[in-house]
Amino acid sequence: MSSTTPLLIAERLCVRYRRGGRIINALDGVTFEIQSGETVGLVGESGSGKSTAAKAILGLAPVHAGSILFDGKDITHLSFKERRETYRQVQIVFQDPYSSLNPSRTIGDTLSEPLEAFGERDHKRKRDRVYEMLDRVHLPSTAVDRYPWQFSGGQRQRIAIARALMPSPRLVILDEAVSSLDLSIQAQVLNLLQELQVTSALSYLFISHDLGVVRHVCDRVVVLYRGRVMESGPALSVSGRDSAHPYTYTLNEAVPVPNPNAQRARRAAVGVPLTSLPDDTTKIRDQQCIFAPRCHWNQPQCWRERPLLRPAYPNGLVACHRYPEWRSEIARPEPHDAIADNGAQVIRN
Amino acid sequence: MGSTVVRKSRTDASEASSSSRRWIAFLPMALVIVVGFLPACGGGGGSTSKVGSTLTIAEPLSPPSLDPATGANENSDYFNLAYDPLIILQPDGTFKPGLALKWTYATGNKSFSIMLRPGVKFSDGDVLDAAAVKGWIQHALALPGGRASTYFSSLTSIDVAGPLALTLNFSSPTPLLELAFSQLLEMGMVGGPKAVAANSLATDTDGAGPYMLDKASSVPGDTYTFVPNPNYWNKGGVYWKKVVLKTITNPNTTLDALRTGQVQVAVGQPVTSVDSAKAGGLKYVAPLTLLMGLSLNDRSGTLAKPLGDVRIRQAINYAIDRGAVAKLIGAGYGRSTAQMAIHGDDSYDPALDNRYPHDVAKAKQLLSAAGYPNGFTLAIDSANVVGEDTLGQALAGQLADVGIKVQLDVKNDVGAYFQSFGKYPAATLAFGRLPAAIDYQILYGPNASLFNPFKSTNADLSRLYDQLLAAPPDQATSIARQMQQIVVEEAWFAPVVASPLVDLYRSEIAGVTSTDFRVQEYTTEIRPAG
Amino acid sequence: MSILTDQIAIGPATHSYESARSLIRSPVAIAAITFLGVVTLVCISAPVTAPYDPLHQDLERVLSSPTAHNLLGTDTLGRDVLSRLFYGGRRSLLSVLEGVVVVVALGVPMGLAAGYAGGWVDRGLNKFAETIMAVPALIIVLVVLAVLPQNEDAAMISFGLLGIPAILRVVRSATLRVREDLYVAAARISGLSHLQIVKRHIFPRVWGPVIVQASLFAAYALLFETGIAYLGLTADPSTPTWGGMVAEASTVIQRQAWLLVPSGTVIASTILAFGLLGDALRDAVVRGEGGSINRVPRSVVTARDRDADTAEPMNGRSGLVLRARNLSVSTMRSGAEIPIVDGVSFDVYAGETLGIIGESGCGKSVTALAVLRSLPQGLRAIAGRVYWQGDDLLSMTERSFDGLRGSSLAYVSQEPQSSLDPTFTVGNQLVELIRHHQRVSRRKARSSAIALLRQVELQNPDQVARAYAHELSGGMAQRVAIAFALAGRPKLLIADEPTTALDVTVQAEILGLLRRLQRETGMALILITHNWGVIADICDRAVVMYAGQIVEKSGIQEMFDRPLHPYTLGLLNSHPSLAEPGSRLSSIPGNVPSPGSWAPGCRFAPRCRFVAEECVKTPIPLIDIGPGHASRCVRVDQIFAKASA
Amino acid sequence: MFVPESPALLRIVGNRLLLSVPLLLVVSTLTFLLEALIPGDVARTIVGPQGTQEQYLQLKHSLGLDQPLLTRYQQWLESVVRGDFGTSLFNHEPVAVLLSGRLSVTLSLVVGSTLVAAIVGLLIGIAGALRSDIAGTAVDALSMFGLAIPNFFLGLILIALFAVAIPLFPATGYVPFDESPLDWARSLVLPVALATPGIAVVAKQTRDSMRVILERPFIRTLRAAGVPRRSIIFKHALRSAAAPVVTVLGLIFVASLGGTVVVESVFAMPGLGGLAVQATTQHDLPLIQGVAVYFTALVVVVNLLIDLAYGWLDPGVRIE
Repeated sequence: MSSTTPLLIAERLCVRYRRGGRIINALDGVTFEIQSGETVGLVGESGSGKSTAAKAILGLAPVHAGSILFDGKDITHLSFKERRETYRQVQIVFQDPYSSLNPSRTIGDTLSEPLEAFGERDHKRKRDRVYEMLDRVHLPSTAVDRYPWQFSGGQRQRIAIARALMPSPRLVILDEAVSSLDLSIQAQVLNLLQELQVTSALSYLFISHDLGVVRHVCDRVVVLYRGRVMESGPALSVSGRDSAHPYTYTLNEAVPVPNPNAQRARRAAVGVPLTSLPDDTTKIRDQQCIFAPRCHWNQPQCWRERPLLRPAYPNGLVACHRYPEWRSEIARPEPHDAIADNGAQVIRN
Repeated sequence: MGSTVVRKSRTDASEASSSSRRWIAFLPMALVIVVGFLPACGGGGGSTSKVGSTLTIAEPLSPPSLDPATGANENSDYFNLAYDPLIILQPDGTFKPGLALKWTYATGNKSFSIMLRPGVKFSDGDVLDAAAVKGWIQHALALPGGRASTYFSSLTSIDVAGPLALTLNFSSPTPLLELAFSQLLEMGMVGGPKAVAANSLATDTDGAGPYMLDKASSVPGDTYTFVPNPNYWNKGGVYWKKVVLKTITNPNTTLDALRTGQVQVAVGQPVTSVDSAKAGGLKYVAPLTLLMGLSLNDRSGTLAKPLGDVRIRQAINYAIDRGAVAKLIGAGYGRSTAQMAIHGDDSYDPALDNRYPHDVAKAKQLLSAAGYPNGFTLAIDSANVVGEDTLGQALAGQLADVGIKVQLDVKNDVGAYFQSFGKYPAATLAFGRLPAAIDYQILYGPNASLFNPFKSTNADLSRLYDQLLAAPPDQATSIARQMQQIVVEEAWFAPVVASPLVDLYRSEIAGVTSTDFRVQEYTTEIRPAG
Repeated sequence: MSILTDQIAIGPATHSYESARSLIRSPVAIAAITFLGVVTLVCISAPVTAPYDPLHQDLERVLSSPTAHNLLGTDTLGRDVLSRLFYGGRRSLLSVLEGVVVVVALGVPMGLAAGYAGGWVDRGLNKFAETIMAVPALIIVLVVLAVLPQNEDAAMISFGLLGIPAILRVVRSATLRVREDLYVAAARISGLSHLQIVKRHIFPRVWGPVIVQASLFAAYALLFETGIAYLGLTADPSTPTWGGMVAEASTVIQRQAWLLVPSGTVIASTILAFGLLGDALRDAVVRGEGGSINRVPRSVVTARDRDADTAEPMNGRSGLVLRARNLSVSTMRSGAEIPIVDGVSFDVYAGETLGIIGESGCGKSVTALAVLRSLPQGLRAIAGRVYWQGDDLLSMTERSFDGLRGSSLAYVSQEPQSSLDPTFTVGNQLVELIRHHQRVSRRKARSSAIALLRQVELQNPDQVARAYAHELSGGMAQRVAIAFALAGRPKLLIADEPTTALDVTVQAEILGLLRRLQRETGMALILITHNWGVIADICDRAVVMYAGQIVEKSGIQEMFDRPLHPYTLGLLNSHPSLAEPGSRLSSIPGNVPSPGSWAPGCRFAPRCRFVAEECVKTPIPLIDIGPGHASRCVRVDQIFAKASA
Repeated sequence: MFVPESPALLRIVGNRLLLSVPLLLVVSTLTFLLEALIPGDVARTIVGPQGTQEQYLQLKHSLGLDQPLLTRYQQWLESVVRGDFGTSLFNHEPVAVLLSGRLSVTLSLVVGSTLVAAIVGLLIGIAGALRSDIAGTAVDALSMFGLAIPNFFLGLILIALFAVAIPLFPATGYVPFDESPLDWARSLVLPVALATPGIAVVAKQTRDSMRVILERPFIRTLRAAGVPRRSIIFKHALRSAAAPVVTVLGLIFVASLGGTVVVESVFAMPGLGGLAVQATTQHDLPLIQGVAVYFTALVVVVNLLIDLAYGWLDPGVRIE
């Protein structure tokens, strides 16, 4: 990764929504960077704020505090005209292929729309650009006059990607872009994204709840939990066995491995109480580790003081008071019949 | 036409008179003529007959007030049941004693004395005496919007000569007082002093009539229930245990109510209901109540220059095919007429009937003579009540044949029709049948503020009117006829048809009588048949 | 993937653009449009077509019945009814047009603004609509007609104003629905201004409901015009109107009942035409939105063609719970019978979990629903048998199958929140279920409901019992759904993608719960998923489905160690967790074929890199290769001898 | 098991009542101003044609019609706030008495026809949703046919058949309930039969929303869990489908409030509708104001009932 100034810097980003009289902190001091040409993964469960981060970058979310710098320029609060300029540079691909294309407009119209919006009037140039983009996403040029309903989920997602690339952006946000695709189609789209990254020098912000895909696609990963960054660092270390934050460890362990015996063995070894997300009525004070209520290794300090991001391993940051000592306390499994599940999981709501 | 819009069925002064400061003692003359001229008809029934349980009468509209002092005779049914008048007008036009036993005019009709019937009580128990009658007349005069001021405009004083005797003194001769004190003009329907003092007569009754209002089982504006008056002086005159007056504005609904027996009598119904009623086995009485036609108001040509020329007005009369329109409007029960009177009215002159035969050529010739060979445009004010709009459309069709293009402006609300009466050169008219003296006051005299908005005057007419007031009864008729001749000759109107307002009743009912001399039925006479 | 996506993969989802074409095909709409067209044409050309001048009176022929001279008879002034109908139409249709134009011109923009802008604009416009709704329309119209007597235009315009709330609400809800679609956000991010977005993306999807409302409003407007004419409020003699004619006819109903017929029928049929047009449009628009119109999902088992399926007795390992043999399901599309599930056979044993894995459109969910006899409308189980303790579930009577629902077979679906009735509390529904299965008192049922909720590891069962579906988190809702399934103590639980919609930590807990419940109750479990991790975590045996067929059946570990079908091998190789991070994933080329376009021979042949000509000629059977392992591939020996596992 | 969250319901009621105050003000001001523009006035109507100009001016003054508009409105407002609706200019009866006397008629008609529309409409709608296409199209045909015939047209036919030809029901008039419940019911049968358009609309809405609900996933879950079909349709599905039907019922109630004027005219029943028409043509301002306020109050009450029904039917609904 080049050490030049990062393409995008999010600095202590706070986003606050008001719903039915209660204030909800969707993002609470989120900081991360994206180098140009790099793929940064944003991982977390539902309600972690990963989509809100995407919206904040695109100016579709009420940023309460903190800033977003793109190529050195502050794009946090912009007028619509200035915002259009950033849309030339930053684009997005959504999750649901069936809802991201207007069913009553042809593919040609949908693809040429961004060009028209950015002032391209010449019909021929528009047509050529559309044909070229269709070819780059491996779709036949005859697609121009057809309607979204005539395509499968995978093909529609390719069209959405083509639309995102029309204004030749430098950063593309992939908000769960492959989550609703079947395995074989997902693989095709992931390969396409890798190919496009090289040919168009793109940087990706890859948002997903699927750790397996993130580990495969991303260079660096940022783990979010209820609006706060828990850990960020190279993909292999964050998603490996030696992750620095208890939550990352819990996530890694919870994902079932596609191999029965390995999965059975892991289940026996984990020994870590998995507690699902408590309902959000429990009061979270600002000055505390937000994961404390679910953390198996929490100490009184975790409830009094909010841990700040600090270096954990090369290029890695962690927000946890008890790193690295919590790792030594992971209970080793008693020798058990590997087959019979030892019910180590103490399941609490 | 059968709309629910309030319809003044008996509009335009069927029997009322309008105020006039110069009311000169004429009344007795007209009265005598009427009496003398008529063949004596069978006397009114006083015989006691079977007492029915409930009589329900369908009325076309509900009364603004129940107080007879208002003189609003289009709501007479509501007054007749609770108030006996001082003098009762019989079907043959003669008078018989009501609450008053005797009454006499002094010389020159400048004073009128009354002798009351003894032992008469109001429904609240008070005794009827001269003081009560005096208080009643003063109440009528003080009532805002009441018509008493037209009948007693020159009343100077009322002397109470005894417990049952009083005399009214006038500054100028005031004929027709019997008519005023009869059930026709309601002035004689005396109300109890306590109620007069409490000013409750608008919404309740306290009279010396056969029935009294049962407020509890009445719905104001829709159903008025009357029960027998315990203190009534003439027990024999009570024919029903209960009388209900029900407002039904829709003629079709009225017919259905009659057929199913929910209602026994329906008054003021449009003539178009007669055929269906007869088909349904119902009986009817179709008196010619309304004189309908055009009132050519702008006789001086201020708004519509052509109307200023008498030849144009005559041309209009010639252009109308009265027979055809009469058949249409009167539905076979009307009678075409060329004058503003009908057999039975004092100013009716048979000779005038065919003054204006239907003669399109003559009309065109008169039009070109007056300088309008190809006609002109004429705006006509009208209202969709009692068929005036149908009449207007029919006449428009006929006048078009002679080149007169009619702009008929139909108002759906009678108030608006009267309001704009003066803004149109002509208007469709449905006017009651009145003695000539009252016609002069209300219809075409200089002081007829409503129906003569352009104040057209005629010297001969005024001269004849003065003579009429002063003339003895036997000469009054010939004077009245001369007045009618002038009006017809000057073509101030284009009368077309005398159309009936029909009373329908079931076969088990009797007493619904109407004659040319007393057009309106007298509610208290209605009794079970046989 | 869930049943919905299966269905979408089956038939292309139509959309409102297509609704215009589907509208043309509906006979009702055609009839309505032609009628309205004819009426409008005739009225406009009244001066030419009408036999007489509408105002010409003929006092000789008053209220005549139909004669050669006057085809439809005459009115109270002897005027020709037929010509008055033509001329009257001009005024009445103009009035209707005025009303519709006012209501659309004002209502639609307001609806768009309220739906798109939201916030205070939305609240303000809603309050405005509520005020108009509350104003006594009758009084306003009467007063307006009193101020401007005989003025039908004023009456229709005020009627139009009073109609705004209805169309405003419809347009607002349509806009809200469209605004949620992501392509609106995408358009915003493509740099379009709000106005462009509304014009280009929102309005095209909203004109459908607008037309429906406009045509229904036209029907009401004509009714209104007739009403005010009947009340005599617009009796303008110079211009005949349909309403006026009916009003006039109703006054002489006793004398000439015929007069009511011509104007009455014209008005009634025009209103009918407007109404039917509106309805036909609404059905077309709804069909256009992909929401298919079908009825109660009654399990449809028609007389199945008894093909020569192998009537195998229920032998095999002890504890066999369910045996499906040659199960086939098909749908009718434009006349042709399209197979979706084609000859699926499998066994399920007590205490065992059978995994069914496959991508969207492979028919896995349809198979489950066929077993449960709750196929959606339009799908029919056309062949095969499903043995349950010796009886064939498919040919059982509805009444006897009802006996099994919940007590023998149970079902858990993918969307936890929407699988609970939103209008009843969890406890209420659970008590109803328990009392249905166990015929116990309400008090007893309530305590066993709490016990059930505790059995699915819910911390505070009393609070959950009082809660409604929308108040539960995803994990809690799925636990409640499982409690529902257990209420009848079933022997077989069919779970269709139970954890797909859940977070990974919650998924781990639910899978743990299912394992524990299976251990405690010994019930059999069929788990349908597209996630290989979930299969590895919980299943004992698994079948892989592709294009309506089972392509491989094997014990769970062997499935991963030694996949014996190119499709299974391809899937496992393209799984990111099994690949080298950052490397190019080996992906299976092409797309999953949709039903009806399956290849005759091996259905995977078009995408298989080991294809040979013997693969494409004849349908490939499921061949046993060793104990409990079978594959539908003729070249198993050649392929898997060489290729590394 | 069901525990209504009381604060939410209070909030709903509070909101609705709060909204009604400005509403009543707006309506009364609107009718007052519009009324003032009307040519002609009540004095002219009472005095009638025979009345001379002097008598007309005398009455006009005594009724206070010659005062400036604003003072008359202000006087009316002050008296209304004290609950005194003033007296009718036309027949001197207190407006409150006039209105309350007729309220029972209009309520019987409107509530009657709405109830009939609800019950019959629901049954037909459910049948249409469950049965095959034939019943479905039957519902459509009925609904369109119901709407197509103007109600007075239908009224005249009903009277001709069931009151005159076969004297089953009274052709006209209204019998108060306390007088005799049987006659009250008989006198309402034909007028309420004019509720057919209401039945049609409810049937259509029920059919449409039932079909949508029956496709929802929770129906399949309940079905698979063994809940009998009858309970699924009449307990679960109907309850969810009820909310849009309730909205339609609210619309029908408000629409039939307007519609009663024709029904009251055809059946000669002393209701608020007829009174409204009469008052307007007689320019009886206090009476018009009174009717306007009564109508608006009725509409506010109905909207309140709908909100409460929403709260009860679909607890998920959060009323903003």
